[in-house]
Amino acid sequence: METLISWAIDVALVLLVVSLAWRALASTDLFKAIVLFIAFGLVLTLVWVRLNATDVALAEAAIGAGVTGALLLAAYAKLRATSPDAIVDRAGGISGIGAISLLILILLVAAALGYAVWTLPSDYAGLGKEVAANLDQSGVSNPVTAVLLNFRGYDTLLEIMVLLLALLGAWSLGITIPRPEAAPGLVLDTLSRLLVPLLILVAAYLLWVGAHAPGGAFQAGAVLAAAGVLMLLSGRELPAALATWPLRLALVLGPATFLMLAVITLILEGRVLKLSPEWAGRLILIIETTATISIGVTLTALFMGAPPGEEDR
Amino acid sequence: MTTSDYLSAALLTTGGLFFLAGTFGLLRFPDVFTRLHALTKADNVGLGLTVAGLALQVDSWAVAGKLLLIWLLALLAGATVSYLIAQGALRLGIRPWKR
Amino acid sequence: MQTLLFTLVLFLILNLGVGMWRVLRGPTTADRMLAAQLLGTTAVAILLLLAEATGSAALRDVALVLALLATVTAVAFVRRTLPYSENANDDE
Amino acid sequence: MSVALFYALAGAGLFSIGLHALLVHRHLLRKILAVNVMGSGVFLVLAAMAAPNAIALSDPVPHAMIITGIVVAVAATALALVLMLKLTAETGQAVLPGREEENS
Repeated sequence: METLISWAIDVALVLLVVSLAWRALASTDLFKAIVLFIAFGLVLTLVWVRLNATDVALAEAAIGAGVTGALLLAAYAKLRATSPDAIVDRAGGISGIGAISLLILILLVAAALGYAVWTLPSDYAGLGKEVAANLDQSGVSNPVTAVLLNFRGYDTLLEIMVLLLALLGAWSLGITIPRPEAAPGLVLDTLSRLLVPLLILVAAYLLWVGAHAPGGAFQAGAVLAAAGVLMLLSGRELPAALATWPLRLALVLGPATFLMLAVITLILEGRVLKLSPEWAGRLILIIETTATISIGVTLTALFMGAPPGEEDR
Repeated sequence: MTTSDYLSAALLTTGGLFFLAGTFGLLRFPDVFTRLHALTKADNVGLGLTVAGLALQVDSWAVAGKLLLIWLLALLAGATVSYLIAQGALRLGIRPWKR
Repeated sequence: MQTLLFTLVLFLILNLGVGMWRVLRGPTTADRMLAAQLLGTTAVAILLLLAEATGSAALRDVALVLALLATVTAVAFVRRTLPYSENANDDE
Repeated sequence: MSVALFYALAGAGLFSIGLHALLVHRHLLRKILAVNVMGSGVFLVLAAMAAPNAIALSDPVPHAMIITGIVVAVAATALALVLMLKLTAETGQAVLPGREEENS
């Protein structure tokens, strides 16, 4: 009975996730596509839980179902403001013979992928044992955090750089669409006054708990970004005094600290980001704290689009 | 099973029924305002009963507190978001359904 | 008790599937978004039930984050895509 | 068939759905969603491979890779959305130029 229900849950989840993706990509209404995509992220969070990837579920809940959704909705609104014509998705990129041969080609690709996945060795051990054996050297007891910040720290360093680069790219394009907004009103104002401190608190909690349980800098950074986005949405713009160098400082704080540590470890230990076991715990906490701040500010800035103070240019 | 287990099971099942009722209302009600009404039943009562049922099972006060926090958060968010959506719908020019 | 919890999880996942229908049907953007709100709350309930059923306390954190972020997404919808003043005659 | 294999096959399916939408649709917002779905499909295969059977120790390396991937995906999505808005501001349409002759 238990296994039957368990299987039914998995089958229902997969059917739901695939049909949500399919409907999101096939519907003619773009707004519907975005809402379905948000629902897709929501269900995907449950899929990660079923696969025992709780860290991933946390990241998906914060980023996939949260920040990405807000970004897409804001972009949709800007698209409509720029050109009402542009939100209509006219069908017919490809039609007739082309569409059919493309469909056949995609089905062949799907069959090949399915076969490749099917024939993957099932007795593959992975790196779980190696990580577990070296976990006490890493300074943290959550294996995913150990991989992200210690064993493969260079991946994470580059990832934070990618985030910063994306923001620089977005800023250099200078998209500015003025949008008059109503005053937030008492209800929204009260909500943001209650939720913003709670979001910051939860971000700090996730950052702290990441050392020994699911959590960490990315999840915390995304929750922090949600606080920033909520403040922007309830009409609280960044004060002009903070929009100049303090904002830039917050953006590079994480990458700069991480990079500095990479250089120091290269000189002292002879290898990039080789953390000595007695210092690793503290160093990871420092990197994660600065990274959380930078990730939160970067994602909020990406939501804003243009650098603050230049909207009216 | 003890008495609290039976109580918990009853609460959880009732909570599930409220989710069903909410979903059913979402499908059957005629306009966005009445559907908001259905939504908040699932949001507030369905999740509330689920949280109550689970709180009887957990052994630590901290976990029960976290469950309560999540429910309070859902209450706050549900009330606010429903208000904002209803207000926005009125501005969109949607008139409330009349029999 | 385990069986009841997993059955409820399955039941709520099927509920998600039915709720998806309202997202598909609309007809207005507000309808789609409020259906997404219900999906969010249902997912929170599923996570809490799974946390109890599998004894994985971290799932309650996932539920908390999901509840918080779903609210922010809903506010983004209201503030960005709905008309901003009484006399605005925006389409949709 | 194990649960992990089932999810891995679903991941391959998601990738194919995304690839199809990426090639068929012209609207850039749809293409951005399609790339995100493709990415999720890849993540699903990775996550399924992290725990190929119930007995094996869950492998944290793929999980860390997926988290990295999710963050890179949101950064790329944000940049792509701004690029789309810029193109729309310039041309009035959110589709890539240069295909008008074929589709008139």
